[in-house]
Amino acid sequence: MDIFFQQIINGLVIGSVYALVALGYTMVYGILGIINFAHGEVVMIGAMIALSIILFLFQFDIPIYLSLALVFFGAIIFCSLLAFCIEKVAYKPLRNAPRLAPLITAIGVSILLQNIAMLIWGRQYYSFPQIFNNDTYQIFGIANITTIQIIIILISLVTMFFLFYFINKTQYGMAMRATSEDKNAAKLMGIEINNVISITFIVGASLAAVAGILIAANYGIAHYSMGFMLGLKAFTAAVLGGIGNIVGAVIGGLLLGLIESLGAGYIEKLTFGFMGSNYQDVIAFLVLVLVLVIKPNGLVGEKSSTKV
Amino acid sequence: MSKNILEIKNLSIMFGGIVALDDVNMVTKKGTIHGLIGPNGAGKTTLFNIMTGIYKPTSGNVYLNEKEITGFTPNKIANLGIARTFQNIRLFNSMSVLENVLVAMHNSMNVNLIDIIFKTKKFKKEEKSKREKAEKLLEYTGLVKYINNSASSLPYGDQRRLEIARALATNPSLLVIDEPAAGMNHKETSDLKNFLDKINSDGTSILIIEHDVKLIMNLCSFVTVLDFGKIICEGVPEMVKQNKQVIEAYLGA
Amino acid sequence: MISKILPFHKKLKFIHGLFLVIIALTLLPFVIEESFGRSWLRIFDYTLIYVLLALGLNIVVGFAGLLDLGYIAFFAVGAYSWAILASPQFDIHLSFLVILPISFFIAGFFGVLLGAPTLRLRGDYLAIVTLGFGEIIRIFLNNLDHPVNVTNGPVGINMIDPVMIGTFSFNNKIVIFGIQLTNLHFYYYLLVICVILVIIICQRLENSSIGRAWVAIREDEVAAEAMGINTRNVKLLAFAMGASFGGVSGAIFSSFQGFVSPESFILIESIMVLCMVVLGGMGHIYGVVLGAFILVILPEIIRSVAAPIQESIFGVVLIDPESLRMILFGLALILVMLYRPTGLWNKKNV
Amino acid sequence: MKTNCKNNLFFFLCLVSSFFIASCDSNNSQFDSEGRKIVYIGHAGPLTGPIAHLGKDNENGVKLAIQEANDKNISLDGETIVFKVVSVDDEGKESKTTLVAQKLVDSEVSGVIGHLNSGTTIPASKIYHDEGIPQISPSATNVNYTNQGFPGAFRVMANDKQQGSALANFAINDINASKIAVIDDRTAYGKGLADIFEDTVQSLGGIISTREFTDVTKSDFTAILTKIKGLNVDLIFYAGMDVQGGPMLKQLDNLGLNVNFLTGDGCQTLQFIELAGKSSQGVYASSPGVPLDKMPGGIAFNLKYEQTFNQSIQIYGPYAYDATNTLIDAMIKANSYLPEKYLPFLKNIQFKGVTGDISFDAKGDINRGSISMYQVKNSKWEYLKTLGDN
Repeated sequence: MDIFFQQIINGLVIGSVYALVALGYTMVYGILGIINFAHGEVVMIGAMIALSIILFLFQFDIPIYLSLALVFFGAIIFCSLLAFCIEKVAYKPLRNAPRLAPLITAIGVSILLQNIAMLIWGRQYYSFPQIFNNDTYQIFGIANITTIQIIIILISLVTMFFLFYFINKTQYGMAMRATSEDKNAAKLMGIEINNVISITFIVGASLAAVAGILIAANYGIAHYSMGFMLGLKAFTAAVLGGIGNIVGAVIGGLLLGLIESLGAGYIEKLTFGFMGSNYQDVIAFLVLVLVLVIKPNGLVGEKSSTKV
Repeated sequence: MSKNILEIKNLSIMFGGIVALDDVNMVTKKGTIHGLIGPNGAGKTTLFNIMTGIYKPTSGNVYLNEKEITGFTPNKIANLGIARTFQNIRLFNSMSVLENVLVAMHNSMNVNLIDIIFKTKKFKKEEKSKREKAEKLLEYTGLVKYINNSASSLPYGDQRRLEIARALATNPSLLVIDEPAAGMNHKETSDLKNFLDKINSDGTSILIIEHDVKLIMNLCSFVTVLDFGKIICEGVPEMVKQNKQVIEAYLGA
Repeated sequence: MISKILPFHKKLKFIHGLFLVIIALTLLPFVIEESFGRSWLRIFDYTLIYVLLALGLNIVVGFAGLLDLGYIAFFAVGAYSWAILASPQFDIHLSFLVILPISFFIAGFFGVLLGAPTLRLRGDYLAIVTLGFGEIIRIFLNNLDHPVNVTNGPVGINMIDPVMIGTFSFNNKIVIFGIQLTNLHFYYYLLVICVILVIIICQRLENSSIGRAWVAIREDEVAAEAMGINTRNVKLLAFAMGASFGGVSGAIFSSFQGFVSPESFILIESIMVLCMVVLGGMGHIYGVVLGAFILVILPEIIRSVAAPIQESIFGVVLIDPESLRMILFGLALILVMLYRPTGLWNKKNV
Repeated sequence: MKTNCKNNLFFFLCLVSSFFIASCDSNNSQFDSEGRKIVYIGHAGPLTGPIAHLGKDNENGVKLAIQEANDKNISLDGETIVFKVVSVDDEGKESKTTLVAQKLVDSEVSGVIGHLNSGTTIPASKIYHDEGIPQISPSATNVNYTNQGFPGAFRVMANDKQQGSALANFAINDINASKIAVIDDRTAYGKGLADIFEDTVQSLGGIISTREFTDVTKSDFTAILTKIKGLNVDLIFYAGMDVQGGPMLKQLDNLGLNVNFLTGDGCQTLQFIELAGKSSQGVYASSPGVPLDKMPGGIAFNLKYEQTFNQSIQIYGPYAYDATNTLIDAMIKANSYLPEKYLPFLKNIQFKGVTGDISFDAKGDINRGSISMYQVKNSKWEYLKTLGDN
């Protein structure tokens, strides 16, 4: 019984991680309608930059909170710049190109980032220093959770609400929605769509940076290839929830996380010992396919009526 | 054989609470040119999309030659004999004019994979005859001069023509045309009129949406007026012209 | 195309050209072997395997415009069907004349299996679902070692039979007027034949009602359907055809390699093949072939020159060839898309 | 179609010419400046990629052995010969391994030392076998390598079977575990080790409570660990690499689950301790062979190695060194560098290496497959004992 609750917690934690990253995917997709494959790598860069900053700050004795602030600040700034450049270089020129072109450049960027990171930080796995005092709490004595895990869950929810507000209530948000509806119309309404797009990328990248740090801190490990798989899972989550939809991304993320942990925990019982935890990802993907077959636009994705 | 090519009974459709079409009844006689007019948002194109299977109606039925086709898939309906053009031109831009027409002959091609892969006599014969048929059609529609140009390279008016030619290639019993004259000058419009007359006189019934009331009046033998999803008036052009509601609808009073 | 009735002298020219090509293709392996050694011939054989893959994917992505990120799965299916039907694994040893068709159809079947649920999905949803499908296949291959052992799981299947024609095994070595023919040569010829067949089939499909229907769907699905094309069947056919070619190339791969394991079918491979198609020129058969050659052979060239050059210049290897290769690969993808969004050698600029 | 033909032809010509541009590696001149016959010895391993440092380590081992051999001015069957290493990079990838194996064959090596891991060694071994070239792997431990029945395939390190059963014995007899959970990382290595461990444990009367799996792309193991927690086992055995074993232990602690943790040589590294942090305390791990200071010639070799390459031995260096010397020894005994001549001598060689006495069984596995056990005590690997030493 207690195992069940623990699995729920596990699911929520990893789900929140997916959600944080998925938000980045979903925003870019909402605006440009492209899969920003490089997003996963931006998460990785965020973690690695944070690592470098920490290792640098260790030389001087600065109050932990200041250094923490510096770490987050540095990573966010760097990732934002990176994403800004990526968009300008790899996506902007391709706004009107065949649909596959930006996808391929995205893949190219992702490969590039990963290997450059490998040249800078090398291939080794770094043990990521403890940036929070990471103690374990017991929830009603039936499940364990650590400080970082709590922070992860909170941050992902907070960011979701923040973004939701940002997009539905603020000027920029309105501009974003307008742009995603119809670029030309938006242009005509005097919206600087280039700025809107840049902002979208910057916000997404900032989230990625935060996600990167939290993930590295949670697993106590950082390396050049940590971004790719994570990116894929997050993208899956975004699609599951209905890509282009903020709430959907979070729901998708949490759902995917829960599916994975509960799946790994109980699939053996369900399949009478035929399948084990090794089929964790299979369940995740099968659920995805199922959802899309029933609701082709994801769980909360709004239906796009074919204009004829 | 019936004299009604198309019959629409108590057709209604809603989009999330909004009633786009409300209990529409309409009949198109075989061999005629039937005009469908009405202000923007009256639901004309929606009606087309239902009868060509792109939308499913909330209630009501559509009959083609007295056979019910309500809720059939677009391709099935096309094969049963309704061919359409689109309000915003939807040609296969990267393809040549000839290929655009050939695509529309897809279903009348009776070759299977084996024929294609082994380039059987049957396949060659089929291709040859279809190409000739297509060329004839382009001759007929006066597009033969572009035969190998890509569709996107055609001037606007001829793109409209090509869309009609493509529709004809499915050899339909009913041709459904959505605002063909939109953005055409006088010359092009009158050419279009003659063109449609010719098609009609060669035995294809036509149902046409058009804003150019003048064109409709000289072209059609019967006119239906749609406003806010309801039929407000139908009859011969002269009579429709006089109808108060129609005039109001158009003057937006 | 050939179907056009050419005047006699043109026909002659055509036959003449064909003859030249055949000679070139027959001599090529020896040219390569003489000038660069067998390893390059082996690389060339691998390239041909990828050419087959790229041509298959081209049907799905290039012709029908269905974005498939899990294509390598069909390669895997083909490879494992050969590995299981011709190896000590279950001590089944069928002839390749039996297995090739089998893997062709099994892969095709999987193609439909994947296609069926995804028909209603739009481009990018399709992308992620196919990606998922690819992973699912890999995970199954990687884990079907218990409770019942089918694939040996991660260890992979070893000692796979070579192609046998009668009693003659492709692993034999024979010497004809002083020239030694090895399995590299035999597989080269087998692959060349397959490639040519596939190219011919692709061309014929392209110039048939089916090919036109595919392009129509790619261009405008709504219009295509309104023209009476049954998009469902036509899409499924695209999936099936593409998958079957992948299956065949997989089967040959596993017999050539003599060993398969799930590691050869990871996601990046799917992406590689997709890049071959897009880079070369989507929907253009020869462009796709070019794409495959570039993406397989250039890295090998870099591998063999990168280290020496760096050593000669800096005295040390600053960037190891692998990462250099990947960096250049990434750059190439970006640049080509920026300056040739429709691929290096697309239909337009033939 | 005519134009297409032209394209074809043009395109193939382009290809052919592109080959000529590419650098070609035909490095086999028959004699060196002093007129000594050159005998090429191949080395294959990952010289780039995640485990390049291990590949280099092996390469150094081979180079060192070759150096010494050349200093001895060996002459075989009348002619003085000089050995030369041809080292190729398999990147640790199956997809590349057959290509580099072919490269070695092309450069007419008379013997191969390598490859490093089983995933590359097995596919490559077929090519060497086809060419009749003997191969000694210093570090491939998967049983299938020597089960293929290739007469020329040898290894100088205990295989997974020997290690797996040693680990099982240790689990039952030394840790006195009764209920055991097994986790493998779904690699050829992990599966091989875990399967044998599982079988042996059961044959020794132990209970495998569950068999869980992860894979090399994962860094979150909470789900499976939680499941294991529910089964309250008294030992977890993990067959996989350090980069995942480390985080796994941390998560084990976070879940408040403290049981004995046993693992194989994949985790018997410094990185493992670094990544696991304080959670690594008390972890048991095995490693094939014996620690350097327990090797007959260990100390001396270590000195020599560090002098020559001014860097310290990683893991398999000594084994690569021994493998090379064994090969050369067989050549000397056969008085020939021709594979068909010296292979029989290699099969029943008796060689005293720095890692111990080397002789092969019928399959080509080393006869004395010794496995050493270690335990982490305040962030250091401490040698416990050596098993399977029979």
